[in-house]
Amino acid sequence: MPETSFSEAVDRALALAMTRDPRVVVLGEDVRLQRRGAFVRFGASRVLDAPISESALLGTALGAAMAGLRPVVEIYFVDFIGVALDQLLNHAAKLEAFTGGRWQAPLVVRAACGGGYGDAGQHQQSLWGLLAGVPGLSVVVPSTPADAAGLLLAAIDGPGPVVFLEHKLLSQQWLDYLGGASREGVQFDVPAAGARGEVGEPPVPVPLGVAALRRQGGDLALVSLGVGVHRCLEAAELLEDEGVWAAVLDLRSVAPLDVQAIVELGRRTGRVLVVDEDYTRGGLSGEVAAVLAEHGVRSAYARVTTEETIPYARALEDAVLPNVERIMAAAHALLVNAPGKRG
Amino acid sequence: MPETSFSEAVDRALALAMTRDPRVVVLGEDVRLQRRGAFVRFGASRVLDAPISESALLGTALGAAMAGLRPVVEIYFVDFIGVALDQLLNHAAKLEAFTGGRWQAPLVVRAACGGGYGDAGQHQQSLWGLLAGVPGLSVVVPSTPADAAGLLLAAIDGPGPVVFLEHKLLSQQWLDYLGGASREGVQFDVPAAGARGEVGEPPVPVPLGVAALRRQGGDLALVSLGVGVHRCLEAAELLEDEGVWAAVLDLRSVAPLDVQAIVELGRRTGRVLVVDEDYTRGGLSGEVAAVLAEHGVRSAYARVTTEETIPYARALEDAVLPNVERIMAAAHALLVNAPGKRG
Amino acid sequence: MSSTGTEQLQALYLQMCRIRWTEQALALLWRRGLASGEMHLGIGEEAVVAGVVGNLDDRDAMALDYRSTPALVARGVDLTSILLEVVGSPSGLCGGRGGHMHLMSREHLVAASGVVGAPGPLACGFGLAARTKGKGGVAVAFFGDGAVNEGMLMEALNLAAAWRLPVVFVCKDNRWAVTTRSSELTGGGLRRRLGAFGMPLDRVDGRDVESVAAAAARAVARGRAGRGPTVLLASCPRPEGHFLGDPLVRLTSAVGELAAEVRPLVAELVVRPGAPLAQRLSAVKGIGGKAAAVAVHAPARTSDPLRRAARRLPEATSRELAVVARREVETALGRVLGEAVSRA
Amino acid sequence: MSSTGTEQLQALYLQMCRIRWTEQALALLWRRGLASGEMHLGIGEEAVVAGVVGNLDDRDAMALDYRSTPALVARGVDLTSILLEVVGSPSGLCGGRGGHMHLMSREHLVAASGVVGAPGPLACGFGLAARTKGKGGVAVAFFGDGAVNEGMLMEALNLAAAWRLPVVFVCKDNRWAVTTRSSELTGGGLRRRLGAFGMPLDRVDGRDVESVAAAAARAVARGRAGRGPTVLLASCPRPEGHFLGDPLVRLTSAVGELAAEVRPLVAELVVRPGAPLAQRLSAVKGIGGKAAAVAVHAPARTSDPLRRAARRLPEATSRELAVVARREVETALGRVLGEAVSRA
Ligand SMILES: Cc1ncc(C[n+]2csc(CCOP(=O)(O)OP(=O)(O)O)c2C)c(N)n1
Ligand SMILES: Cc1ncc(C[n+]2csc(CCOP(=O)(O)OP(=O)(O)O)c2C)c(N)n1
Ligand SMILES: [Mg+2]
Ligand SMILES: [Mg+2]
Repeated sequence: MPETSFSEAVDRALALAMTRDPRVVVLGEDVRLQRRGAFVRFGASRVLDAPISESALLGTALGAAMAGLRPVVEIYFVDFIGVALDQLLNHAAKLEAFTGGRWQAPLVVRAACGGGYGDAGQHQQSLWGLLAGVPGLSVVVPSTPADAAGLLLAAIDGPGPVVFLEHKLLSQQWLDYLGGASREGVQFDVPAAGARGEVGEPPVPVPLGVAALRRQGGDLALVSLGVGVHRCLEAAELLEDEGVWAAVLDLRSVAPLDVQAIVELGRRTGRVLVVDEDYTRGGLSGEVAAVLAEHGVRSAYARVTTEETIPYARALEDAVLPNVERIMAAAHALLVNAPGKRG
Repeated sequence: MPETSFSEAVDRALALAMTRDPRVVVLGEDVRLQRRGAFVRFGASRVLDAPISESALLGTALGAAMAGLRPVVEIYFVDFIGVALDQLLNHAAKLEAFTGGRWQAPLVVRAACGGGYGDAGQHQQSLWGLLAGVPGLSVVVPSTPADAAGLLLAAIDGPGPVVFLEHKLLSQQWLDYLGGASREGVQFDVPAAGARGEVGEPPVPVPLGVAALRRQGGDLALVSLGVGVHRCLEAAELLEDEGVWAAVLDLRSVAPLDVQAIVELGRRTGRVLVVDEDYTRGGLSGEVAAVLAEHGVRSAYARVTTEETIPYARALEDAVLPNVERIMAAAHALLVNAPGKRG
Repeated sequence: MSSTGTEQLQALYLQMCRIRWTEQALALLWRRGLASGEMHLGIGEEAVVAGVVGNLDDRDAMALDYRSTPALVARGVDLTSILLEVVGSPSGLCGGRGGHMHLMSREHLVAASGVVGAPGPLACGFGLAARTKGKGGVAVAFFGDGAVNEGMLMEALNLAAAWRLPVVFVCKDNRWAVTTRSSELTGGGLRRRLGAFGMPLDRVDGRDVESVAAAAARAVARGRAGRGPTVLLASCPRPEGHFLGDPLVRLTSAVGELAAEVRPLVAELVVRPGAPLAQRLSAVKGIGGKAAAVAVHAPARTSDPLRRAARRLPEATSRELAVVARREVETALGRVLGEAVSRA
Repeated sequence: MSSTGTEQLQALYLQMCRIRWTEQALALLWRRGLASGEMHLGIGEEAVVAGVVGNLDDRDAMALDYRSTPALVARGVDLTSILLEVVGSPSGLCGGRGGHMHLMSREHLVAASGVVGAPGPLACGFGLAARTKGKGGVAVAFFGDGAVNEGMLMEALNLAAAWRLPVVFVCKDNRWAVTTRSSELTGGGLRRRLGAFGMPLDRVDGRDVESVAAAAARAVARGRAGRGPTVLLASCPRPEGHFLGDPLVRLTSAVGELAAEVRPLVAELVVRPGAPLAQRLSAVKGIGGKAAAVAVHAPARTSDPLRRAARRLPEATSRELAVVARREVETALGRVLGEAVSRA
């Protein structure tokens, strides 16, 4: 399997979907330049530049999906969903429920998310918990090129609506676009393994709602997604040096959530540490605790999350986002407070 | 203390705040008729009818707050926040953080919330979890007339921004407005104690972030807010008939959350049942589990929440919203599965 | 009038009668408590809706607001299934899960929403799909005068113009948004606003079904021919107020008897502190003026679109058509009442 | 030109020089990696900003977009604290927490946002507060041509008109929104759109600081006198592209050398299946046309607002003012670089 970057993987999956299915169209601000490969290959009728009107755009994508197309609609950053949330919250997410299953919206909303490059709190949010909290919306957050391609394919082919979030730190394309390519001296804490990886040819769809165990380990479970997975893998190596075997579970999709994988791993390790770049009260980290408790898993639990608005200054930003140091500290505390194998 | 209805209590608190502080203004669609008492008493310069433009309206309220006023801005139903979330998510909630505490937004967003009268899933949502997940936003959900008045006063006087949610089933004014007053044969499952109650003269401010223990009990903790509190009290009485002593904790505010009260009660009872009208994955019910787990409280845990888009038909709606039957069933399961006093 | 003209008018009048009777059936179901929640009727909009929808066929789609039943009826959606949905029956159009603000039919490509402004974006999407299919289909958005201030609607007007989508935007201008006079809060006025997005605007008397039908025919033809979107600005009355149980309508009747709703306002005139008396009186006058306007509006039978259309038909014909429509609706209503009772 | 005229022009020119040098200082900080994230400069907007802000005083407020430094500088916010904020220093304007897209000063009643359209609503709020205080204050919103399609901005235009708020809406029309030509996606065109909300519109050449200042004076006077809002539509260049490292600018330079960015596009021309070749070629032409337009735009020194203003002043004067501004900015920059180095 050839090795490609995260962004190339997404591009390839999109091209494949557009080749296979003429109903797939791409809508969004500046997409004719941002997705210029697809624009040149599939032409102006399938790649449409939108005005800066996210509400109208998402509603247009929804209507088009309801009437037979399969739109992939782009919002620059997930942060901007605030101007158009209604289209997801009250329309796309409710269509199937309101029609008793008679009508579906095969729609993918693609947006960049996440922080770690100094754009401050209005452009670096995760918000996957907020979105996944709405019944009827699926939310996926890939951490590897293969998952990025595979989840995008599954999302486009599925019944929708799906929000597909690309973490900017994983996407060289985004980092370049945001100024990384045009200057020296700027350092982004990019996980090496995330940026490149093997992707099948053609890429293989990855079903929504199935977590991936990235690393085995019986002492502690690190549960994460997106860039967090790479931070966890790094932490797990450091822990191994200390003689602690940490498993790393990559949730991959926030909704549907792979409850079974969480419960099993929680049971097996007795200690669960959630590493979630979304806000502490954003929903996902709490949900993992609830899922464990509901299933009677009395494992020890802790979380490393974004506790406040992400500040601009790089040092402050780093301290607020879940970094390896914070994960290590939380893991140590968990091991001390819950010394027995089972809670 | 005179007994008043929920809506009267809110009206009185608003009048008091407007009397005390000339900076308090009321902005919103149809407020000159909806709040006609305040309009007549304080005049056109302090009660302003807005166009149907929630984004501009919330932004206007924010700007006004930043420049020295204390706006109480009304959104008809919290469901409609989807068209204007950006103003809260990226602006009001971030002002204090972005300015390192130099600038605050003393702003109250008032909206009706909740279901149980057959308006279907686009007009009956709770969404307090979604809002409370954003750092920098406070969210309060009173369950009694005294709390409604007291929390509104505290919200108006505080540093803001605060979202103040009035459950429609508690507000005779809303139920009348929505058609309850003009026909026969329509039955809303309105909790008697919520609709009326004693309110101080003048009403006493209630600090945000302090839960109220509505009922003592050592066997089980029912944790809720809004209408859910009344459902819990009803269930607690039924449980008492069975010899089970259930405590009822009224959270009153979702953010800030009274973590200490939750932890203490969880510790004391060993069994926590969250009754949350918001969506299962909406954030609050999960957060309670996380808070317990983080504090090493290994109590048994279950939740009764809204698991899907609220359907229109009254019978389906009742089954989806947290009703007394569902609470009883969950309580019984919890007592069976966690028979020991402590989990 | 030509015979085809008469035939068309007959068909339109029949549609309008169907709509009117359906709305009255809805009112009945609501008053009896069989339909829950809010209830917004489309009485007054019959000519606008019948005139526009009469131009549509199977290729076309519609995005509707919460006064959606008229368009559904005119589009041929089964009456019984609409009424069943509104009483929350599992056999309703959406299995009882959508209810009267969210009536949808995939088969007919129509969807309603209770969020003000939502029909704009949705119609753009329907229009984009129609254009992609390339069969000349168009999409129609129905919305009110107040909705024109909702950002997403203005965005949709622009997007349709920018992409030259086959969309017909129909603004049903009843001059009110709940208790607010739109003219007071629509900067520049409706006509100028709607005309500012680069598409032709056609202003019609929305009580005159034939004018509407003619204007809509032109707009639909433009869309089918790939010449882009059009706005129709159609004035129409709102005889029932905003929704059943409208507070302004209630206030209007309360004034006469100085009832519970009025007395507290008088009290607010004197309680201290507060604004100067002159300001308070002007506030009361403002409220009173609105209520009076609604009261004057309500009995304006002369502007009833149905009567207007009927006057242009031979009396026997119009009466006959009215009876046909009434029977149809009553049959459906009878079934629905039967079902509702047997479920209860 | 009268002597007060010249004095005014001198003051404006000094302001413009300050702005220009500040923007260049920002570019330097960014290129050195001391300012993180994106960086949008206001080069090209100096005349618009200086001309408008020159009319403001302590009563007034401003709502800004992500090209906010020019207005802050013109308003007299301390230069050093702006630059310190942009390098994330705890001594910055916002303690290093806001950064360059969210520069705010309570003292000056100015706030920036990175969300397109956000200045509209915020300015309405500032205007409402100013009116309530009753001291004749006004609020200014600065935004771009692309922002006019964002719903909240259109809503704000309407709200300001409906409430007759003392707001001056300044549309800085640089004809581009990132890589999109606004004219292609703004139905009806900017002028008609902005003129459709019931407030006077004044169109000015935004490279001519005196025209801007005069138009702004009228708009501010209207606001102070309680006569409601105004729109200024000011054209201006965007010589640096959308932001530092702009992809179109990069593409432009890449075309010459058939570099990495261009080669993949050529590959897309032939890979099967896909659209017919003619369509593909037209897509490539579209991209190329944009890049070319940006390339042509960039070196348009004749339209530099600073040169224009300088030409109307005695050469010695303009040179002197430029030196004053440059020293000022360089002093601040020196301090900031010192601080940044000592922190690192
Ligand atoms: C986004 C949003 N804001 C507010 C409301 C509450 N609301 C429902 S109908 C309505 C008035 C709409 O007026 P108009 O567009 O003129 O339509 P009409 O009811 O007169 O037909 C309002 C404010 C809503 N449903 N959605
Ligand atoms: C709501 C929102 N959508 C999209 C973006 C991404 N974005 C940032 S600037 C910009 C272009 C704005 O163009 P214009 O208003 O003309 O201002 P200019 O940059 O030309 O000064 C876009 C699309 C954003 N910041 N906010
Ligand atoms: Mg109306
Ligand atoms: Mg621009």
